[in-house]
Parts: sequence; structure tokens; C-alpha cells
Amino acid sequence: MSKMTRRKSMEYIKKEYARTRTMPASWYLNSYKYKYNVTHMKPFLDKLKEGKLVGLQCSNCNRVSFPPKLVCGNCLIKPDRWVDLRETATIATYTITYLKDEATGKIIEKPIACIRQDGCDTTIITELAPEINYEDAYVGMPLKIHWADNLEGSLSDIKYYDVIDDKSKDMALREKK
Amino acid sequence: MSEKIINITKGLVRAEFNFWVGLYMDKFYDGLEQKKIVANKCPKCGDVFVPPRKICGKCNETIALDQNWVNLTDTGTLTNYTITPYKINERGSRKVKKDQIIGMVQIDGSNTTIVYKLLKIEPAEIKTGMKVKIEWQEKTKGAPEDIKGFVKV
Amino acid sequence: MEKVGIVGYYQVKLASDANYGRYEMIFEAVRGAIDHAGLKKKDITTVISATNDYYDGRTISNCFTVEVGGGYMADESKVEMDGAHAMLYGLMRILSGNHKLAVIWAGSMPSCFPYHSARLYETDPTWERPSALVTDISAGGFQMRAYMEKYGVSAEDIAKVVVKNKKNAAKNSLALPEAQMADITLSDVLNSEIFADPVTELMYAQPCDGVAALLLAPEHHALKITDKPVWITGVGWNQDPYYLGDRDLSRNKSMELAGKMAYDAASIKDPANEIDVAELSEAFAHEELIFAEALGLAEAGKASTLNSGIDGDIAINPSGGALGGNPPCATGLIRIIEAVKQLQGEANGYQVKNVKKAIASGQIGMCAQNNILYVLEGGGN
Amino acid sequence: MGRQVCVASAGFCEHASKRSDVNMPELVSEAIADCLAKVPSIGIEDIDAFVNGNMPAFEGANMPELWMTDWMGARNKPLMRVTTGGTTGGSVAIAGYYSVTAGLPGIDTVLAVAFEQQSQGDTSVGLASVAYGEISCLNSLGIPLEQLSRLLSAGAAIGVASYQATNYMRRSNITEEDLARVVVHNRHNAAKNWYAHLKMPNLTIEDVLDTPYISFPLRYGMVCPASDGVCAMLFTTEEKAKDMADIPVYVNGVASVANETAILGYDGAGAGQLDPSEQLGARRSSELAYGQAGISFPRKEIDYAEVYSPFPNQELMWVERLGLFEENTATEMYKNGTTAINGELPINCSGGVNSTNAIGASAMERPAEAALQIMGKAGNQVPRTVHTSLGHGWGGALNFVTLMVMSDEPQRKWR
Repeated sequence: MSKMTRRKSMEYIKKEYARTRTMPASWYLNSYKYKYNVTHMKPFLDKLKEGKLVGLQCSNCNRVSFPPKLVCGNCLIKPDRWVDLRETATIATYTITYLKDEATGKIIEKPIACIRQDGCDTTIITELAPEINYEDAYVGMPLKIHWADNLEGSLSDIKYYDVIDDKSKDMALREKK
Repeated sequence: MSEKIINITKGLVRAEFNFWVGLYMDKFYDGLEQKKIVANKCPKCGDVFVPPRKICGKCNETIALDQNWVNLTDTGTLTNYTITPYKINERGSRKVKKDQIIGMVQIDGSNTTIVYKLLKIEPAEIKTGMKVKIEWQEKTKGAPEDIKGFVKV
Repeated sequence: MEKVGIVGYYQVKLASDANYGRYEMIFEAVRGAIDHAGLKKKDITTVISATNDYYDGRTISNCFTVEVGGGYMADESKVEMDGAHAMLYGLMRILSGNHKLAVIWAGSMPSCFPYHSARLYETDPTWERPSALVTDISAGGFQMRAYMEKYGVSAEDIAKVVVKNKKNAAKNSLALPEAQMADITLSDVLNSEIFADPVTELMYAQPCDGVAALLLAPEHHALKITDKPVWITGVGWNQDPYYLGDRDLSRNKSMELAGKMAYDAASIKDPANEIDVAELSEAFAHEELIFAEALGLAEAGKASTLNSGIDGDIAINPSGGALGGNPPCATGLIRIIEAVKQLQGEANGYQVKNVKKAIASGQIGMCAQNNILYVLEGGGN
Repeated sequence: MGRQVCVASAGFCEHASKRSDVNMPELVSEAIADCLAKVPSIGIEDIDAFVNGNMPAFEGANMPELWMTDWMGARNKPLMRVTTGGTTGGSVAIAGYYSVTAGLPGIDTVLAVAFEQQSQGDTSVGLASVAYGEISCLNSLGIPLEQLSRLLSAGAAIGVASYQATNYMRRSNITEEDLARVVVHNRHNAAKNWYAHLKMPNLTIEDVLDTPYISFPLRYGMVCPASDGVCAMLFTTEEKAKDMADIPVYVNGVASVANETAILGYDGAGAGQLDPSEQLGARRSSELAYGQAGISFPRKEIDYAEVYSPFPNQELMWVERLGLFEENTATEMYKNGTTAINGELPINCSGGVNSTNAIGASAMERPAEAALQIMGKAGNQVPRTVHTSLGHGWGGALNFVTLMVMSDEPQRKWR
């Protein structure tokens, strides 16, 4: 699939403009702070430590968020009902970025996936099992959690996601294509 | 709910910018490099701008790039000043021990003011309306810093 | 101009370093305003916010606030100025007839960003910004000196404004705790440290954390929501040129023109007698005097002689004004909310008697370069 | 009830990757001059109010409208600033519409200006800082920074559109060749438009497919450029527009519905959009805008559309989501020439965002071009008479949409 070629620039009708001097300026984001209320995350992280998954459900519209949301945008209230979630998930979307490695100058592929935990209505970015070739990934691919060896009550407890075997006729058709 | 938990994280990155000054300002900075004040003049109302501008805001008149240029002297009048211990840069602000004296100076022959430090002067001596003169940086490079500040004539 | 009503409002208590998350604070304000009016999320048709990318430390500062600000599936937009300007856009949207409930929210958290640097980013990057001498601090100093020298006003006259506002703020439970000074004296103000001579530290409105929200509805709809809506009868906004040398700093022409526009719309001929309360957002104490003169509440150079206390001839900033807490972006909106409280008779502790007409203003830029003024009436007081 | 609003004129400056000869205000003044040159009967002093906007963090200047007051001709005039990221231009145009329709005393003619001079900024840090806070919150919840920085690098490269492309390609079974065809369509159109940036009259599908991936499934050749540019639009009342322009363009419907964010939720929470190519916000916006304009069959009633598509998959997606074509048929329409300049429903004859992208201005260039097509003054004019056209904008974390429907006839009065 990935047909890498050397061609990088494309010709177009260029216009030339006089070059004037420039004045430098910077925006120092490192003198900024970001504040978050994560009180609602506490029960969720505590459960992760026990190896369990929970989502926060809005009692008005029943949508479940994982990780929990402070406010349900649909109803403008704070969701307050915890529901158990299964360990299975599906790929919601993914992409592969191609970045130049500063040191070697080689192009490296860096995949990113967003998954949707079964039984919830939100997506989150995550890591897939290292043996998965992203070029075989597809939207809707079924997954299962691979827990970390030591649970410490943070999102890193979900080490990555393993693929569940989903061989079926339509999938076979897809592979042929 | 029990005790609130507030997470505070710090930013890490920095964005760099390089502002094109444009042809009008470029000509002005060329002048500064040679320790000269180059201004331009609105052909309609006759106002003289330091630094030069493309458009006169008063008459909405576009001033052509190739004409209406005037050379001004390096003397001017102090129209306003303030003394502040605060030093501000793009990273943050802090209080410094030595107060800085900042003045608005109208270069003779111009209708605008420029803001620079007043040097070698005691706060008690300063009066608005007094005559001041540019103190040039020894090495100029075509930037606002070429003018070190203003001194009393 | 058709009538548009203010039907609900909410302001988070100001704090210099609030124990709040950003989204939590916005949610509290918006939810508070909706509850205050007794409405639901589905009633919201449009949301206008006022934040600033450089204040929030992120590009598209309204990108992630859609859900907490009530904007989900609503017609949403952001005004990158003061909250009072956001209300202007909300007002336009209501007047268009396309919308029947507008949520306006505004605010920021200066405890999280270098405020003066963010203001420095406003200056001309090709000329003034590299040397960083034109700043919000030095501009305030220039402005006060220009005003004092032109009209022969003394520093004591300006310190009196600080004393009045800080004492007023002490009665306002939502004001910044550090700015609530019931026992402040003239000499405290004059002897506080130099900020930008002749401005002293106490003459400057300290930026602080805060968010405010407000609801607008067209006339027929407003009457269904509340029995004492406050009507917007006039609005004017205007902008001065940028370079300080192009302006006469001793007066504020943009406020004069904004005032004229708003007064014309509200058919106010004699502002000094017709207006009962003025809530003006002053970044410095002297700006209150300059604004009062620009708005025709006093003759040029004579604003310091006004009796502008809560029981005075015309109450200016009975809530304490911006000197009682100045959350960037929210200040103007809070001024409007305070004026609404006065008209509805709900300003507990600092209520002015018999208020029929009130004005409220918002500003942005160095030396209040862009100003907006509202004339508010009604409220059933 | 609001007044009828017309677009009297629209103007641009020349777009290029580096407008190094001018500073920001000077660039803005060029577009304003072009805009006013098309309405010779009025001058800058006849404008009652201004609306202004850009994407400030891309340019390192906070509230640049304060600085450029004089260059815009806005000295001692009412001015409002609206910024909403990628949709800034569209939001500014909509704010211009609302300023006129509100009927505030003395505000009849409003000039809306949107601009961007990206060459002086740091677009990648600017884009990354959109989500910087959310990323650091996720990091504090335990996701390693290395993984998050990949998310940022994808974001910085081409926004969040590559995720959207994955989803869209899965849904509609299109190939990369279909994407390349859209690119060729746009760049050929751009070659005929005077102010456009990437003018490639001889581009072929093979050329596009011969470039490396930037972010799967998007290739280097498919991605929009970063331009410096300005767009200005003049809004006024029906009566005044009739004096100013030969063919006044009536603005009949506007909408800018916001959705939950995609890919990243606020505060480290889950993101609400499950499928970023679903675009509920766009669907709701088109319902609203078409409703206001009295359009029941967009496919039949709209003659010309300018959609905001930095990436080709988006162009295909938007025309479907906005109801211009049935789902999964857009590719076919590009193949059979329906969307070409002499086709049944020409799309992006200006070259679109894919050829010219001054981010803050782009979303305004769409309604501006759509209006000029009705007036018959566009850079790459459709030969057939255009009666009703559409200008669209997109931005944020795939969650903002702006829409403006215009026509040569006034709004139906049933509303």
C-alpha cells in the first residue's frame, strides 16, 4: 500500500515578492499553566487499579463517557452514574504519520489509533499491540484490553489492545480487495 | 463530592515568529542603520509619520511608496513620561530595582510620538515639553534598539 | 431598535488563584445563568463566548469549551474581545430574529498565564514590541499623566476613586477578596508602591480569575421567562487609533462616540440627570473619571468633583468596578450584570435607591482603545 | 425581525506562501482596496462598522485589529473582532451579516475582513497548542508523552483530517485515485484564478499519487499549502446594495452549529464524536441555513458551491453532508464532470482551500467566491448564470461549521 517515492516537491506558478527584514518574537507557552478539575476522574482511576473498567453515565441522556466527562454537553449537567464496561473495544479511527527522524534522516512510520470501548459513547487515543501491523487495521476492528503487569491507577494500566480474531466471510472478501 | 482535586500542568513548547516589517518600515530601518530618521508625509493633510505608514488614518489616504519621504533631525520634544519598576518581556513580568523612565517623544517635524527610555536624567528634572535628543547605539543594525534612548538637550 | 431583554445571569466569585478547573468554572457560570432563569439546555439556540487565545494559552480557545459552555448543537461563535462585546454579538443575533435565547459567557484565568506578556503581544510587532516599552503598565502611566496635566487634577482626586471603589467592593460578596478594603484611606492609596508613576499599585485593577454568563432573549420571549427583565435600549461601540501618540490620552474619543451612539438609540438627551447608575470598566482609577467625562456625566476635567458614591447624585461603580476585581474578558460582562442587579433591586448590600436607567461599559486595548457602552432600563425596581 | 442583507462586494489580496513585501496591516489594506474598487460609488468613509478576525496564535499577535485600525480605515468607527479558529473567516462573514440584519441605528454598511500571514508564524506549534492543555491533562492521567506527541505530530502535519479521511474512506469505499482526482480538479481551477496560490495547470492524477505520504491516507501532493492572504466582504442593506452593485447578492441563510470535539475530549475525557466523518454539526447547520433560505431541495436549488476542503477527502465528504449529493455518490460526480466549471453543479471553481489556504481568511473566501459567482465577477467565472450559491467553512477539532447561503433573489418572506 505505501508506495514511497522520492518526489517531494510539485511545480507551480510561483510569484516573487520583495523580501523585507523581519522582527523576531516568541510565544512562550512554557510560562503558561493549565488547570483541570479531575475530581470526577478519581473513582475511575481507583477502579482501574483493581483491573476494572467503569464509565460515567449521564442520568438524563444515558450516554456513557470513558474516561469520564465533567459535563455532558447534550444536557449541560454533571453526569453522576457509574456503569461497568466490558474489556472489549473497536477501532474508531486511526492514522499513520510519516515523520523524519532528526538523527538519522530516515522516515519513520508512527501509528496512532483511537478506540471506542464497547458500551460507551466516546473515543480515546491508545496503543495497539506491537505485533499488529497498522496497515492491516481498519475502522471497526475488534480489540481486547491487555492490562499492564502492575496496576497503579492510571491510564497506563491499559498497556495496549490485542486484536480479537474476526475471521468471517465478509472479512475474507475485504482482504482480497 | 469530597475534596476537589485540581491538576496543574505546565506548558512546554515555544512558538517562534518572524514578522515581515513591510517595505515602508524597511526603508525606515535602513535609515536607523545610518543613524537617520526617515519619515513619510500624508499628501493630503501633511501629517508626518515616524515610523512611516502606508495609510494615513485621519484621511484614509494611501501614501505612495516612492514619494513623500522626508528626513528629520534627531531632536524632539518630550510629550509624556512615566516611571515604572516593572520590566516586561514575552516570557513574563518582574519588578526591577532601578526604575525605568519611559517617555513619549515627538521628533521635531513629525506629528506622531515614539516611545523610548529617557537616559541620564533624574526624575525631578523631567518636565513634559522639554527638548530631548536621540542617543544612538554605537553599533546599529536596523532595529528599534538602534535608538538607545533620549537624553536632555 | 427592538427590545431585547436580559433574563438571567451568573458570576463566579472572583479569586486571584481560583481553586477551579477551567472547564468547571465556565460550566458553573453557564449552568448558574440557565438555572437563574429557570431554563433548560434545549432552550439555548445560540452561544457567544469571549475568551482570548493568548490568555488561555491555546489556539482556538473556544474549541474545547463547546460542551461546558452550552454550545453543543447550538449556533456557536466567539468574540475575541471583552464579554461586553460578546453581548453585542448576542444582541445582534437576537435582533435578527433567527434566535430566541442567547447565552453569553466570558472569562479567563490570569493565575495561569503571564498577563502583562499577553498584553505585550497586542503591540505593533514590527516596531514597538521588540523593545517592550509600550505596555499596559506604561500606557496607564502616560494616560494618567496626560489627564492630570491637561486638567490640573491632583493625584488625591484620583485616589478618592480608589477609596470609593474598594470600599464599595467590600460590600460586594462576589468581588476579589484582596480588593475588598473597607478601611482603606487616601494615604494608603497614595503611599502604596509606584506602579507606573503617577499610578500607584492600588490605582490599578488587578487581573484575577473569573467567569460570568448572561442570557438574552427577544421581548415576547423574555416576558415569558421572567417578570422583571432588563431591557437593552441602547448600545454603542467604537475604536480609537492604535499608536498612543495619535490620540489625546486625556480624553477618550472612542468612549465619547460609543456614548453618543448608545444615547441616541436610547433617546437620552441629558445623561447626567437621566442616568442613575454607571458601571464602567476601568483598568485604572483615572479611567473612571475620563469615562465619566466622555459619557457626559461630568464636564471635561470636573469628574473628580462628582458625588459618585452609592448614595450620591449618580452612583458610579457601586459594585466596586474593575478595581474590585478585573478578570480579563469578563470585566465588561460583570459590569453589565451589576447594572442589571441594580435595576432589579438585587444588589444586596450596595443597592442604589430608585434606579430607572443604568449604563455599563467594557473596554479592550491600551488606554481603553476600544470601548462599548450599553444603556439598560426596566428590571421592575 | 431582521433586515434583508446583501453582499455588495468582495475582495482579495494576492496569495502566496511568503508575502514578504508587506506587514500584516498593509496586506489587509490591499484586500480592502480590491473590495472597494468593485463598488466605485462608495469609499471607505461610507462604511459604518467593521468586523475583523484571524487565527491569532498562528501569527504571534494578540488582537491585531487594535494595531491595524488605521490600515483598515476603522479609526473612530465601531469595530468587532470574531475568531473561531479554522472557521474564523466564515464566522467573521456571519458576524458581518448579523451586524447589518440587526438594524442597530446607524449601522448599515459593514466591512468584514479576515486575514492570515502564516509565513511569519509557527503553524505547527500553533496547531499543537489547540490541544496542548488537553494533551497534558491526558499525560497526567497516565498516557505517556511519547504517544501523545505522535497525536500532536499528526495534528500538526495536517490537522485531524487524516483520521477523518480514514473514516470516510472506510464508509464510502473510495480509493486514493479518487482523492487525487479532486486535487487535480482544484489545482486546475486555481490556475485560472488570479489570486490563488498553488496554480498547477498541468497536474495529473499520477503526479499526485507519486508523492509520499504525510499522514496515511493523505499524501503530500493532496495537502493544502500555507498561504498569506486576506479576504474582505462588504455587507449592506437591500436598498443600499441596489445602488452599489449591479447584481446585489442576498444572504438568505447563515448557520454555525458546534458539535463535540473529535479525537480528543476536553479535560482528558473521551471525545464525543465517534465517527469524525459523520459531521452532525454540518448536517444541523445545513438544516438551519436551508430552512432560513427556504431551500427544500439543495441538490436542485443550489447552482454553485464553495466548500472548505484543505484535503480532498473532505471535499467529497462535505458535498454529501451538506446535501448537495447523495451519500457515497460524490466520487462519481467528480468523475463524470458534474462538478466541473461547465457542469451541472460546479464546486470550488476558485481552486478551493486545497490550492489556497490562508487559514483565517479561507473560510471567508468561500462565501466571498460564492457571492462573486452570482455577481459574475469571480476570478474563474462559471459560464452559466448562478442564482443560488453556498459558502461553507470548517474548523476546530472537526467540530465547527459555518454556512452561508446566498441568492440573487431575496429571502422568501414566509418566515
